[in-house]
Amino acid sequence: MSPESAAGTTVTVAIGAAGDVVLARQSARNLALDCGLSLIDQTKLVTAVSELARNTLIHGGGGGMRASIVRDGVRRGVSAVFEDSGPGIADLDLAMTDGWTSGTGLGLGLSGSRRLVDSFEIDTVPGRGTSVAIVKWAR
Amino acid sequence: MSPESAAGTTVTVAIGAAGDVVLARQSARNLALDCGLSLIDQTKLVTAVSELARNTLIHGGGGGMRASIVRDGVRRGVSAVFEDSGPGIADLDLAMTDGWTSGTGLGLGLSGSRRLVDSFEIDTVPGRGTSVAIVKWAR
Amino acid sequence: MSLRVPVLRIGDSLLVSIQTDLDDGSVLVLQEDLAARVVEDGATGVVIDISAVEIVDSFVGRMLATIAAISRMLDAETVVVGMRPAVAITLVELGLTLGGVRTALTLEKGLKVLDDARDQRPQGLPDDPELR
Amino acid sequence: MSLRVPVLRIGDSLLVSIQTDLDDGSVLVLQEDLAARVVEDGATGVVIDISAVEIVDSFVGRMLATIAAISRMLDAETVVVGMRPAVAITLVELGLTLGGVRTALTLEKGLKVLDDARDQRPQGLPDDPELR
Ligand SMILES: Nc1ncnc2c1ncn2[C@@H]1O[C@H](COP(=O)(O)OP(=O)(O)O)[C@@H](O)[C@H]1O
Ligand SMILES: Nc1ncnc2c1ncn2[C@@H]1O[C@H](COP(=O)(O)OP(=O)(O)O)[C@@H](O)[C@H]1O
Repeated sequence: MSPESAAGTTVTVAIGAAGDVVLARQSARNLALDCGLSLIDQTKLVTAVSELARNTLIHGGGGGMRASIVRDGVRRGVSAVFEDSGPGIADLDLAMTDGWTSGTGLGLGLSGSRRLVDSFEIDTVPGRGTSVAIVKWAR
Repeated sequence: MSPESAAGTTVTVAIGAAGDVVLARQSARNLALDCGLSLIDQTKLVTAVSELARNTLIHGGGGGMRASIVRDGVRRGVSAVFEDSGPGIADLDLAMTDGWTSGTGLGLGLSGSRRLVDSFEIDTVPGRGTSVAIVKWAR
Repeated sequence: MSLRVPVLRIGDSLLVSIQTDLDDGSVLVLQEDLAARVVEDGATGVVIDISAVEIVDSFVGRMLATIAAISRMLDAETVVVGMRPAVAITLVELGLTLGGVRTALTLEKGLKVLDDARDQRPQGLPDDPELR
Repeated sequence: MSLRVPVLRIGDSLLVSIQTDLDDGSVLVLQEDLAARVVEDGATGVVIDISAVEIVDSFVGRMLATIAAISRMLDAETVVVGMRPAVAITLVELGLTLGGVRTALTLEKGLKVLDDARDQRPQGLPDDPELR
């Protein structure tokens, strides 16, 4: 378990190339382990992180992820926030629809990762950028 | 047949955890039996109660169900009212659409349970809460 | 508070019989237990007996469809047996048709479905698993 | 920076075992390598071992479906082996069911599936390559 990702610490990953998506996955996985997420919850979290980090890179034109262990009373969880200064999303309802893609993906990144986590918040301004914040709580 | 659920009595179930949804189902089932609902009507009523109790918990942030046997002339039926002080529903038409969900459900709870009962009334104020009242009459 | 539903083994298949009114948490645990057991036991079939189940709402309905889809990816076939007529009628009215889920009237028939599927395995596996 | 995943040969089949967390570029390279090798080697089967893979996201999921579809067009059958239960559960929740992809629990079982398919070849080729 990496000490950098202990409770309270924030891990930052700059997302500018395909390899950074791998780094984002690995950082999220370390935090999930430290936080005591079950194997299934780890898998769900890391999968969601992979989808969102790829979106930051491909659709957002690059950006970053900040991830940390968070608490809510006695519950512990992993939070990850993705931010970019890309084109933003004009029609969010459409973008959140299963199977809808403006590009060549499967259109499951946003809708699917929302199903995989406990909290999913998206904030986007056309022409300014997009931020997506997720939390997965340990059960 | 439980005496608590005899005609005229009101059963109240506080809905604050997953187990309370089970209690709500069981209370509705007892009333349906007392009231003489057919097996199919019992099944429809209890299924609707399950959907609405889960909505009270998940979307309404908790609340309660009041259920009782009601009369209308010679007809007898089971009434159940679900109430919460949650976020309310901003776009009710959308929420009542088959398959529409703001979360991770199938989006069939409201639209489907409306089809399962004889009377379905929903009252919601954004920021204040939601109340849903249903009745299933014995045939 | 959650109950754990036992997963039994019959030959190459796993059998789950739902006997109590499960809360949502227990339903999710069952889903995970079954996926783990399919792999551990190398099971080729899963039978879910719902003959004692009085209602199937959208949450449990989705669990059945999800178990079928997960098992299929783990190379096992799922059959739901014993659905009561009132439950079937209610599910359709609710709007769930469980398109991707195989059903059989009885446990015996369900096991037979799995046996037949096993005999034909090489030819081609059923595909097109849709969640609804 | 991209890693090249080695493609091994066992009899008439090609075997790929994904052992590291691949970036998207490496995933695409693997897809191309496999297509080329199916033709060069005249392979009739492809086994993709994902037992070491901790997550399959929509990109990798699509790669698996695409390899299966491409191989089929080149007259080879693909089997994905060793999917972890947590991966299967997550994929279904993500919305991917990999309908057109054959799976088996272990490498041995996967090779067996290909052997059986080979025995039946003259009868007709499997078709209907669906991406999801
Ligand atoms: N960070 C982002 N910046 C701009 N647009 C985005 C971003 N993330 C998602 N989108 C838009 O939402 C659509 C749906 O995203 P998603 O569900 O992840 O599917 P996919 O990535 O396969 O297209 C994308 O095709 C894109 O148009
Ligand atoms: N009690 C409630 N309080 C607030 N919102 C609700 C409530 N019940 C339903 N909703 C809203 O209506 C939507 C549709 O509800 P429903 O048809 O039951 O589907 P689901 O529960 O699967 O999302 C929900 O996703 C939610 O946004």
